[in-house]
Amino acid sequence: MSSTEEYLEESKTYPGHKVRRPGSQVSRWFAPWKRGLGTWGFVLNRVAGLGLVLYLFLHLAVLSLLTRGQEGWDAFITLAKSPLFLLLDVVLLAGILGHGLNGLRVALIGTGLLVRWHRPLFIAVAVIAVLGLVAGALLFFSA
Amino acid sequence: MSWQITYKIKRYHPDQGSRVDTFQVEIEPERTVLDGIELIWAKQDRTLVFRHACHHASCGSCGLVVNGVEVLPCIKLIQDATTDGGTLEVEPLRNFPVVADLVVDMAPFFERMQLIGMPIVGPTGPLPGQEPDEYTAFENCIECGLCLSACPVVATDSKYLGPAALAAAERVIEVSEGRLSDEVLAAVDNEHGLWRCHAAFECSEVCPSNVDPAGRIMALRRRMTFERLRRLVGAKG
Amino acid sequence: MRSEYERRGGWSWITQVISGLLLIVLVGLHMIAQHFIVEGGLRTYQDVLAYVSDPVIFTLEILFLVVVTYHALLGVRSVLFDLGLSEAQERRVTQILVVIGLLTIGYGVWLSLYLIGQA
Amino acid sequence: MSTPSHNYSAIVIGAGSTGSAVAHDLTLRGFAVTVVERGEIASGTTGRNHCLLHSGGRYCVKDQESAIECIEENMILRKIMPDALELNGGLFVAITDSDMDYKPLFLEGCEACNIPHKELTADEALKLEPNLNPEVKAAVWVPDGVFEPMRLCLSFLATAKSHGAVVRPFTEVKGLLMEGGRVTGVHVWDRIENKEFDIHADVVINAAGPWAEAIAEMAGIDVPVVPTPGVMVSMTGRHNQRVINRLNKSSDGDIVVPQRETSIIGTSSWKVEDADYIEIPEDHVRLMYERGAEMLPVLKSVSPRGIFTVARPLIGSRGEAEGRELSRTFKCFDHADEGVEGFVTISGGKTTTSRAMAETTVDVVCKKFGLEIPCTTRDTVLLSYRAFYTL
Repeated sequence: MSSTEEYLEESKTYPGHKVRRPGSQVSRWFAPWKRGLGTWGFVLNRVAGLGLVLYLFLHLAVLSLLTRGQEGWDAFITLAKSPLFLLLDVVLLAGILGHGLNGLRVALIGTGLLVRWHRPLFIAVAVIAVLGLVAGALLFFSA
Repeated sequence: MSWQITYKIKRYHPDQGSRVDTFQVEIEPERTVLDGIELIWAKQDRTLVFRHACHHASCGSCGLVVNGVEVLPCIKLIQDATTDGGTLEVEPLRNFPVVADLVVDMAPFFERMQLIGMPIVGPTGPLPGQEPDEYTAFENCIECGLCLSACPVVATDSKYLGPAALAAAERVIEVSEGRLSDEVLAAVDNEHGLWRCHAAFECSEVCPSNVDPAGRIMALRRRMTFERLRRLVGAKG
Repeated sequence: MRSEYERRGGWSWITQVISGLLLIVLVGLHMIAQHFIVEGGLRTYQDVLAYVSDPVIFTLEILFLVVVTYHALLGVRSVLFDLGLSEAQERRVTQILVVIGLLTIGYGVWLSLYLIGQA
Repeated sequence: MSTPSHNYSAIVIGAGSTGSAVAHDLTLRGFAVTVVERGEIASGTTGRNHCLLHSGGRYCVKDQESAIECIEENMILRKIMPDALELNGGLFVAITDSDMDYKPLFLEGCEACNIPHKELTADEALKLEPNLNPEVKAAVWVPDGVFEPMRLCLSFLATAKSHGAVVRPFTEVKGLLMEGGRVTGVHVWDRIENKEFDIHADVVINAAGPWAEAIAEMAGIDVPVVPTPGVMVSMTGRHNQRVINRLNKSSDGDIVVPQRETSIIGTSSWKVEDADYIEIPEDHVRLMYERGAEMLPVLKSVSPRGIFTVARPLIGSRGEAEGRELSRTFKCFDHADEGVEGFVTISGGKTTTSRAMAETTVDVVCKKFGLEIPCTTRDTVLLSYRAFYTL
């Protein structure tokens, strides 16, 4: 799927020569280095989005413990209170804040409403997300 | 006073595969990255192939990736690209078929531009303070392909129409007051047309001509979104 | 009057935006509800059963499930379409994702109803 | 229009404006054409030119032959190349008393060369071009225009390709194939594959611009081409809509050509031996700023976006006239005159007159084969440059 498949084909512009087709470069979805804020937004949305999909199905799978009644649920609650799980909750919150706020930004620029503001909006998204994350983390660990 | 610059140029020949060649160049900092490449060709290595013509960002043929970012080397001064003793890593544009060394085949790009059919000369406004008059000017888009090279979606989806063609479509709408042929609309208002863009804005970042393809794609998207919503409401009412 | 041409892809983008906006509200409600509707959060099994049995909560959670599944799978579809698949592959992807989506929602509804039955 | 039937083949060396136009004309007159170009299309003189579609005004006082060629070709290109020209006209502006003294000579020259023109007062000129020096004393409007050099070549070549021509960029001529005082083809180095091979044809046309001399030498012929570079400075932003020329005899920095989002100041003139890489004289660049700003003072306050130079292929004996005095007209050499058959050189001229250069050249070629096929390039509308890539 993410192969960098390259093959040669006849060039129209340079008669008698074969050109090397560019391979698919999935790595560029995850390489914002040297790129603008827009790309950081794109990468953030993609990574967080895929992470949240993964979480969604994990979450639904874990909920199946409920069918086992009291014991299953208690086992889960014990696990959920462990520091590792609280840390995962923080990661989840980061994903939700990042994807949600940046999604709002994408909706605003994608409907052509605030196109010129895409850079300041990204900075606003980042600031609000970090503040939200700190607040959330404090809440999780104090509870 | 000249600077000492190291050029690391990605080479490719159909039979020999890829490699990186290093050249030491003595060049004035006010000359361009392209001048340095031409100097290498003239004095050091006649086998180096690269595209260039106008040397002033009009023909759009010389686009390259320099130190990881798309540039038109003909208007990138050495002093803006590196420092004395610095290194320039030069590669061909990404997402295009490579012919040899720094030469890419623009055919797939121009097929799409031809489909959209934006005339390269269009109306332009008068200068500030000037009487309104009929002026024409070459379009800002010089069809250099930097936007396609920089786009992370073009990097994986060869079916994506791409920033330049979509921006051209928006320009055609602007000039012709909303008229696009069905054939063009089918390509533009399409899963692999304007809806494929993920707003990374790289096209606008690297555009040497202020075309702002991303902004134009967003304008197209707004146009098509509200048109759909109007039709939906109209159909129900 | 306008001419007809094959329009594709617009509604998936528009509904992705709309579902995304809805999710900002629904995720908030989902998290707040679990922590504050039931005092002290869902700590015991009985808490959970009481929680889902509330008709408002039930409606809200099912709505959340439907919207989040739609948004998630449409997002996955978009990522897969970015790979430049063939049209046949694209149709297959859409079909598979629709099936996954229906199964997911079915599972969620079944689980909720099961828990209500336990209460 | 039916293609004239004969089986002659031709090789054109060089894909600048001359070579491209020659290839186009040859295909219309039934030749099987191969174009070999050592670099990319228009990567030599044509690409780096000033982009000025001459009205002839610049030459109408001292070089009327060139001026007449220019205005004729200007009017033809307007008809056959609709998509590569900006046609906003040009102004010749008088700033000093000396300029005003030149004005009657200029108007006389325009009359003599049939160049449409219109006298403007200083106020009228400033209204049209608000960035002009407010000291402007008078102006004359002429039908100057602007082209995009690479696309101009691509239009000719696209049309040639549609008539069967094969265009080979990155194919450098290393030698001419000779058989008993006759050129029968070229030995080329394919720079993409790094291979050498021969291409045969009935006639070889040398349209290599400033490199034409080196090509002719391969057949032991001396062609008097003087590589005469000029400096051009492309400024940030477009500050004029029309071409702005200094109303005086030609001098350094006497023109500012608006093109796309830039105004290009030009040009200067000196002679070089090697046209492959030309050092840019710093004093020429400073002169461009100074002289350009005399016409458009705004240019003092904007930064350059690119400085470039390239050699014009002027004809003349070395050491004789200074670059500026050399005529800008063109010359076609049938080397049968020097005892070498099957070999023709076209040199001099300007991009504006490339179609006429091609007509003359192909007339000479046809005559060599006893063919009487009229030239039709005046009325043949060219394909879009984009077709070069899609055909």
